[in-house]
Amino acid sequence: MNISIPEINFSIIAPELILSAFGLVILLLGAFFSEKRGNDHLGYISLLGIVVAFFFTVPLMETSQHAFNNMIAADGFGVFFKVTFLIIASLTVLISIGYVQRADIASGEYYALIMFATVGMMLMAAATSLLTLFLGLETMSISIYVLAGIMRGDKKSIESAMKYFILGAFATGFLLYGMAMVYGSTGSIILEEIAAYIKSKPELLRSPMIIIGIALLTIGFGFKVAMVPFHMWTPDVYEGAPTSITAFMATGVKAAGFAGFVRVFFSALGPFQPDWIAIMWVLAVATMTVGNVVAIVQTNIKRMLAYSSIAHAGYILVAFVAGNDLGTASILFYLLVYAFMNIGAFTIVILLGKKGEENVLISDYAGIGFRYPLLGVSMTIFMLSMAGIPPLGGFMGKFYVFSAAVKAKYYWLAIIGVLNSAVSVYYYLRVTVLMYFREPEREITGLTPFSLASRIAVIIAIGGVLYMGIFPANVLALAKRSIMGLM
Amino acid sequence: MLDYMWLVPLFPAVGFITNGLMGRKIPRRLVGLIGCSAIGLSFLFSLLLLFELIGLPPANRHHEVEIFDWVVSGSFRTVIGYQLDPLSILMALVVSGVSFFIHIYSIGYMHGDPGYPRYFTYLNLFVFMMLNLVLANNFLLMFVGWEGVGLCSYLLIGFWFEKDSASNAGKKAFVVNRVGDFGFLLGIFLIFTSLGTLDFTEVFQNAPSLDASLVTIISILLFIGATGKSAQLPLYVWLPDAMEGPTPVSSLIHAATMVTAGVYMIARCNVLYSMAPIALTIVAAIGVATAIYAASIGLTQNDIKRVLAYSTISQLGYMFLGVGVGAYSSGMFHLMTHAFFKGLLFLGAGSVMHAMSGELDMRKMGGLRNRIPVTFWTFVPATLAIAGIPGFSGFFSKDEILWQAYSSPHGHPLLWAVGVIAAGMTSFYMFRLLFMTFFGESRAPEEVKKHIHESPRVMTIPLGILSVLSIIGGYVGIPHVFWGGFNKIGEFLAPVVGSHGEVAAGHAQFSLQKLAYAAEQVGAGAGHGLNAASMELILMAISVIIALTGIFIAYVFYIKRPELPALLAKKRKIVYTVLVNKYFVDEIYGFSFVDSLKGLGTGLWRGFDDQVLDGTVNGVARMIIGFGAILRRTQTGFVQSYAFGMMIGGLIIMGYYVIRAIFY
Amino acid sequence: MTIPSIPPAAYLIVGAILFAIGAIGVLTRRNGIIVFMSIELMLNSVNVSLITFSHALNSMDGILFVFFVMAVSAAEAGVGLAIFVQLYRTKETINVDEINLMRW
Amino acid sequence: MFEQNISIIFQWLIFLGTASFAILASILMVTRRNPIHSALFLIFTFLCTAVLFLLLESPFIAIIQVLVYAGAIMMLIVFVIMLLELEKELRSPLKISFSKGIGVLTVLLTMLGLFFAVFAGPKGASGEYTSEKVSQLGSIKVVGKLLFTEYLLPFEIVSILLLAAIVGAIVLVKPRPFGRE
Amino acid sequence: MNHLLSIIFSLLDHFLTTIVFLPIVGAIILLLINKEKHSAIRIVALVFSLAEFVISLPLFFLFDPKIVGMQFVEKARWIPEYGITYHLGIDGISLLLVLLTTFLTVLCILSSWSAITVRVKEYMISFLFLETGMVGAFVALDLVLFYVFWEVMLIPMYLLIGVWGDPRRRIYAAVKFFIYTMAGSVLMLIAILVLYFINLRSTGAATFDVLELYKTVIPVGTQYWLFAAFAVAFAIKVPMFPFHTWLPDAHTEAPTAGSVILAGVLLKMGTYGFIRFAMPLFPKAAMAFLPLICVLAIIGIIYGALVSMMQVDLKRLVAFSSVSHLGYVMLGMFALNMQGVEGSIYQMLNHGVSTGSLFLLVGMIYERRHTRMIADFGGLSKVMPVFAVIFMIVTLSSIGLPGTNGFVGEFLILLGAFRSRTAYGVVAATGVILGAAYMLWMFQRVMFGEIKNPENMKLKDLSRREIATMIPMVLLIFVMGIYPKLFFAKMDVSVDHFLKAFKAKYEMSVEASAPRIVSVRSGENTLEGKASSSQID
Repeated sequence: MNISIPEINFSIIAPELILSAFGLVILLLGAFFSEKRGNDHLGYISLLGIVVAFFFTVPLMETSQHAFNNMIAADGFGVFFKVTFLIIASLTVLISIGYVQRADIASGEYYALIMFATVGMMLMAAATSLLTLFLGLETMSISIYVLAGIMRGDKKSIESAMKYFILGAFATGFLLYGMAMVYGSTGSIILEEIAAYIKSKPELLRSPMIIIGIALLTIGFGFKVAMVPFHMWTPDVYEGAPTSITAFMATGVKAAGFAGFVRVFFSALGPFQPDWIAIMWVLAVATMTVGNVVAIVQTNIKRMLAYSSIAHAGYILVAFVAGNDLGTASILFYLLVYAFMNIGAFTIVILLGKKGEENVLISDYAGIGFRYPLLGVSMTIFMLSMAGIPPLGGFMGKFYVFSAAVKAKYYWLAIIGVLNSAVSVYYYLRVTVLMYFREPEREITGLTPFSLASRIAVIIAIGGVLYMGIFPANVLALAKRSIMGLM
Repeated sequence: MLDYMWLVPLFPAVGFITNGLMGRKIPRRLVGLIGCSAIGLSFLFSLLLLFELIGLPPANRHHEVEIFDWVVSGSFRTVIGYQLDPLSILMALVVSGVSFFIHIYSIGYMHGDPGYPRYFTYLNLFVFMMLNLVLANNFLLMFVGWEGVGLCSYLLIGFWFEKDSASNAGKKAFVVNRVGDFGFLLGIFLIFTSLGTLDFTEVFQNAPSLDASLVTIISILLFIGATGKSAQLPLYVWLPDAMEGPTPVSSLIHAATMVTAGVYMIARCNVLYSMAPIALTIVAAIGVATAIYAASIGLTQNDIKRVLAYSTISQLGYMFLGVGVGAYSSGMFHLMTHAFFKGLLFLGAGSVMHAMSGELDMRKMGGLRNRIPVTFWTFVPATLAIAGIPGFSGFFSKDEILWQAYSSPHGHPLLWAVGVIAAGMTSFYMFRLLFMTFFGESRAPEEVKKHIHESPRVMTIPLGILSVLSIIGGYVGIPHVFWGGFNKIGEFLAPVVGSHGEVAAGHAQFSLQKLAYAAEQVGAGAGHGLNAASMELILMAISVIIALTGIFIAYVFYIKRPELPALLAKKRKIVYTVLVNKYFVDEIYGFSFVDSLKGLGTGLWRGFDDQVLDGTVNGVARMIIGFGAILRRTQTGFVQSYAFGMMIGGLIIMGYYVIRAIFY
Repeated sequence: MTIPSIPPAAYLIVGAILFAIGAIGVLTRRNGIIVFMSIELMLNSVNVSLITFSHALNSMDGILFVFFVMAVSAAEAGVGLAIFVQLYRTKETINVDEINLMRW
Repeated sequence: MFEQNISIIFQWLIFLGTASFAILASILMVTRRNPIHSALFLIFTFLCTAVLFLLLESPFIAIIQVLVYAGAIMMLIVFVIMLLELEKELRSPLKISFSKGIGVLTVLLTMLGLFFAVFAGPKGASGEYTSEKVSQLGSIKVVGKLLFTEYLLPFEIVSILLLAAIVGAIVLVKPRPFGRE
Repeated sequence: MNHLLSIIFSLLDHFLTTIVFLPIVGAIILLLINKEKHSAIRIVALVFSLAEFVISLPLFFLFDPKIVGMQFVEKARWIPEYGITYHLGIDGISLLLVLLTTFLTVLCILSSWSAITVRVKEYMISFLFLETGMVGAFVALDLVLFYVFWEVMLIPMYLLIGVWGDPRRRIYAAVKFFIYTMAGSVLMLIAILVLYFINLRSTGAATFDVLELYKTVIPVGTQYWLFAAFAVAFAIKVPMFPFHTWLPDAHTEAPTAGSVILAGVLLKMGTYGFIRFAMPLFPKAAMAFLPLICVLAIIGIIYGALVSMMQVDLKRLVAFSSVSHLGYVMLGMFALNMQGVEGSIYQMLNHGVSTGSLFLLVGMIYERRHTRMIADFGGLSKVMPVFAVIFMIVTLSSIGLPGTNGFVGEFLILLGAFRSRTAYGVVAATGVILGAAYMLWMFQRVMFGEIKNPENMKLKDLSRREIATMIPMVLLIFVMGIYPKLFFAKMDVSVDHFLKAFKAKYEMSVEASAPRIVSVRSGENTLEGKASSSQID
């Protein structure tokens, strides 16, 4: 029998390969070095890996090529997300250095798993077949399950891991079923072929199987992006997981989820847009509203940020509903800027904690604005950016998202969205209120001196937020070019 | 030289600024000097202007100077500009002249008061504003003076601001005046919207093109302003309280000059009013009503200054009666004479207070005749003048008005009758004042008695001058029944306000008036068959007799049988209480306007603003938070409930798709 | 007459039923491990559907898919059980309805 | 003709039998209080599904099913259950609460939705691997070939995935390193 | 040397940019100063605000009053994808407001010299940031750019209220201020976007440039929605009658300078927004809403007066008086004739000056007595004569006494209103009476009468610095009252053009489609008034 090897193009998966390789190396090194003295160098090694991967990613930007029997592609969409993931990963590593030994975490495995999770995300973004998408998602999820529970002996950490695991697996079941039904009603797992087949057979638009399949896929992806009503894991898991991992989840997992979501729904199931618009409209509104409204009454800043991340998912869903090219581009833009501001905020949360007391209650922030001025200013910037105050990135993100909705004439959606962001101002401001307007009831002292890495992380985050707020043109243009191949 | 007329108001302005900026640093004499000399200069200058004006033929006794554009917006343009004509120069002379004497008087009167510099600053400012009012060549600048004098009266009434009564009175004066100004402002608006200009000359030229009803409205609105400024019904209430101010102020502002601004304004707008007979009638009616009303209150007051205040109100009523029957020059004439004798009366009262160490209650006076003779002997002619005794200035002007009220086409016997009765009252209460103050036994407490002394020269000299004026001041307007008449002032003002004849001819068209006129021509009784001249003489006689009767009653009551008033008060208790309490008007106003507005304000603030509006705002916030507090309860923390939630969501989505798939 | 062979729908329905039972297990059982087993059952039921599809559509994709799904579920089993063991060590229970340290 | 019918009848019998057994066993798995029993019933369910796979002419998957699921995974599970002695579960009754009832109802409704979806059967494009072709090539051969040609990338990914899982499992359960108590 | 000159010249053709961003430069320099060196910080801040003012003065003189349209225009691409530009420029309307801003900022910094003793550095920094935001909002001609500056203003103001405000309710006030304003403006953002896409579809030109958008005719039905969105945002800022409740809190709790800037400039943002954006963009809707807005404005005039009459807290009283004054501004603006609009612009400046000074004065006695309750004062005239004089002048100007600035504005506004709709003018004029009532009553209670409270006995009169702060205000009050032509000359052409363009576009959109909500009669009436005025003009 003849064996025809399909074209193998390593340059396309070079970033993934590099990251995995570095993951292995870190694993080995981690095994050899004892964890007595903090293994910062492991962190720096993984940074190095990310940087290398970055240099292999950028060249792919202009190309639009498929390989491995159309299982994976290197198109602008995927590459933009890959860059986003690399930024997220690098920031996460930066803020983990120092935090790792404070939280008594096995650093070798920690960094390695971050690498693997990033690989999974990148695969999700680049996947052009249901199978690779599924595997990428699982690679990411499994690593994250572990990372969430990696703080040994910490009740909350392991509990969050358990919750995330059970619900994640549960959601995976639905996702898988959905994929199966799509496969069953189209006979292929390659997105392009699916799209072609749907176009060729219009009566398929009425076939119950594929429609239910879409419903099930919505559940699966909705879980990953923390869409109401599949959001309930978010606050608990974010609260329990190590803060650095929370940041990683809130940005990376969400972004990856949206990458898969958009990729499947727009490039494969595009013709079904009329079917999902209405339901997604409702879900978007619910997501925004629930996220914001519940965030208002939170007392723990990690939970508060968790709910706010739900709300941000809602804003992105607005663009998803809009469905035009502008909307898709704005999703990319928003996710990137959200990565900057959210990780930035979590960095501050980390910096304010110390071994034994993590100071994650919002009331702990009373009066730090003037005791740690730079810290306070940074936190303020991130909060205001999330609230969508110009000239910060968050504003531009919202601006593009809502303009997409307006362009698609979803005026009410846009109005609900902006009103929501007005509501959100309340709890973002509360942080600044405490930092600047209140005198602390107890002094926060003996903070571990802020490590260089975390300083760099904050600076990068602020830089990103400001750059994307004041000169958003380039990034948006990039995003617009990235989605050319998709639509 | 007419081009430099702006110097007239300039001098007081300079005085105001210098005293205002460094009044407290320079010695007091200098302050007084600056104050007086500023006014004196403008007085002299206006005299010069007068002569130059008289030099001109009557027809072109009119000159305007525009200094600079003031408010210019689109079609709207007003300038800071002055105009000089007989009317304004007359006012300018009265104002600067009387105020000059009062300034001098004040040097003595205010001597020793800590606020001395402030006082002169305010006084100069007042003169400046008043001159603006009378010299303005457009309504807006006139309004500036109009409100400016109001401000000064506010400042001067409340001069002794530690006294709550004083500051209250000041505030009351300002606010009540504002009510009038509200009408004045609307009048200005209407003039501009209908004529597109506020310049006097243009307005009066184009006015005939307007239809009568519009002019009537304008005139009435302007008159509302006048009722405020000149203390006519129903806005007179501030003037009696204004007596809280220093007495020279009462004399200058609240007797001689400011309060007459309304009269001047109507005379100035005579063109408009002559076009609007209804408005004229209203003016006349209000005037005469005020005259008798205030006089009736004056009968029973015991505060010397308040008596004078009410007499001022009623005299102003006369002036309005005069202008209201179209006899503008008579109104102005009475304005002038009144300025003399009423100013004098107040200064005299001030001198009395000075002697009685600040006592105001006439019941604690008496017998001052020989203790302060100068004051007394200057006081008498003024009293005679206001009582309308022939030979004194008041007689000429008042009887001119009464005659016009009777004879003018806008007049009516009724107006005349009421006016005459009011005159009787006037003579009664004025002599009551005279008797209670200067005659009989002194009722003052001993230690006051000891200190009674005549005022210094600087005070008595102005008294003398003014008394002379209040005697001879009337001879510029002798009615033509005597020696063919010598009505200089009428002639002088004629180019502006027109002589009465023209008025009659020009505006006899108003039917009702004409009817009255005709009726009065053929009317039976005394008037029948007599010619106008003898008619005038008869009326004059009647009024003089009534005036004398008033004096006689006063004599009986307060010299011969001092117990009578008490008995009468008992007999006519109700009438007496009503009069003593000034018809309870202050109470009524206080209840119906002040309290109700305050109540409304409180209600709106506490009730509406805090509860409704703010309540809504905070309510929304609280609602959202409560909503969140409920929603967070769904986060039980149990993984299975989360899974359950996912199932529900999934079911909903699937259900939506199933239904959609089935029905579409 | 020929008896019709078994229609794919039959297998799919079996798969659906198994899926539902698995879901019920997830929702109702307290023991975390049994919950996890129910999830495994759900995945397996999906496998049934996948195989049915690939058999009915004459394509190997489904079979390969199932192959990978099995690998994935194996991996999940490993991680999941590790989590439960750790959970038991720290909390002395794996009953999911006794674990709500974090809520609201 | 006749023997074909016979075979079909047998297929039907086997299918119905295994299907009903699978469902029954799974129901028992969900309802037994003793985790061990549930585990055993789950194994039984997996075996039944393996039979279904055979009926669907994919022996390879059937074998893997038996080996991986019924063998490896379930052994692991049973082992863990033994490891953590869970007699608490035995003493405490199954909590049948109202909410759980609602949950069951929801699931059943969802199931109806799934029925609605699958009732019409697959509509997809038919591929080239007809059962004849597969049987003549040999199912395992085909799978193997595909695995290393078209499915090379997923295969590699799975390796990473498994690695991550192993590392994760280890890092989660490994005792805290020396001197860090 | 040459180099320096060349820099200066290059600055000259980026005049507005310099003016907008100079304060930020100052803020950055402040960042470098040690926070303990209070005096140094104060001086630097003062120097920069002064420099800003001095630099902005040439605008006034170089501005050519005869040119229609924008001057000192700067235009640069910012976000090409959307056609968002960095477009600055001023006309006669914004010119004066910019000057007001730079002028008031100097006084504010001067007035906080001794009032602010803690966290001086942060205070000054946020003040300079605030100035940038305000100036930027006035000169921005691109809707997005405007929105950015508009929102940027919120943050420093929020901090000013929240950090240096009155300890009792500052947080409530700050948060209320921020969220209230934000909630209003987000709707405007949506409206901006809708406008953009409508323009994009009709003309195919992607632009947020307001000068371009003026030209597009919007279907009437849409206009109503868009105008409503803009109007709510601006009306909250003004604040118009039902939306004013944030104002008393913000004013009362803010530090003196904060209140001054808030009253003096921030409130003008709302009115400026109406005249620059809401009305010219949607004339048809503006006409339709005109009766509503006028009525609300009049209610505001009277309501504000009545409520402030009963206030017991000086700052609250002044705050409510602002509601009343801004009611005049709105009324005049919607009179839509020369007098009304010019009067209302002038009244913006007046309100900035007089109410600003009132807050300064209240702040001065607050510094001395640490209370704002009217009841705690009384008889201050005796111990603080200079203060009394200045306070009296300012009070009179806010009453609108002829000869002061207040009169000119109020008079023109009322005249304009009277011309456009007699009833409006008449009812609004009653506010004049109430205004006198509450201001004089307040003055009496604070300054007159016996000194009852012994604490007031030993009050010191104004210091040299305080007098120096007030002198410019007093001078301005008189200059603006006696020679207003100085300022009107600058705005005449712009306002005239505004009205003409408004009318032209109104008629365009009239034939575009028949009005639904609009009460035709009222609409025509105003146009009649305007027509007559324009043929007089």
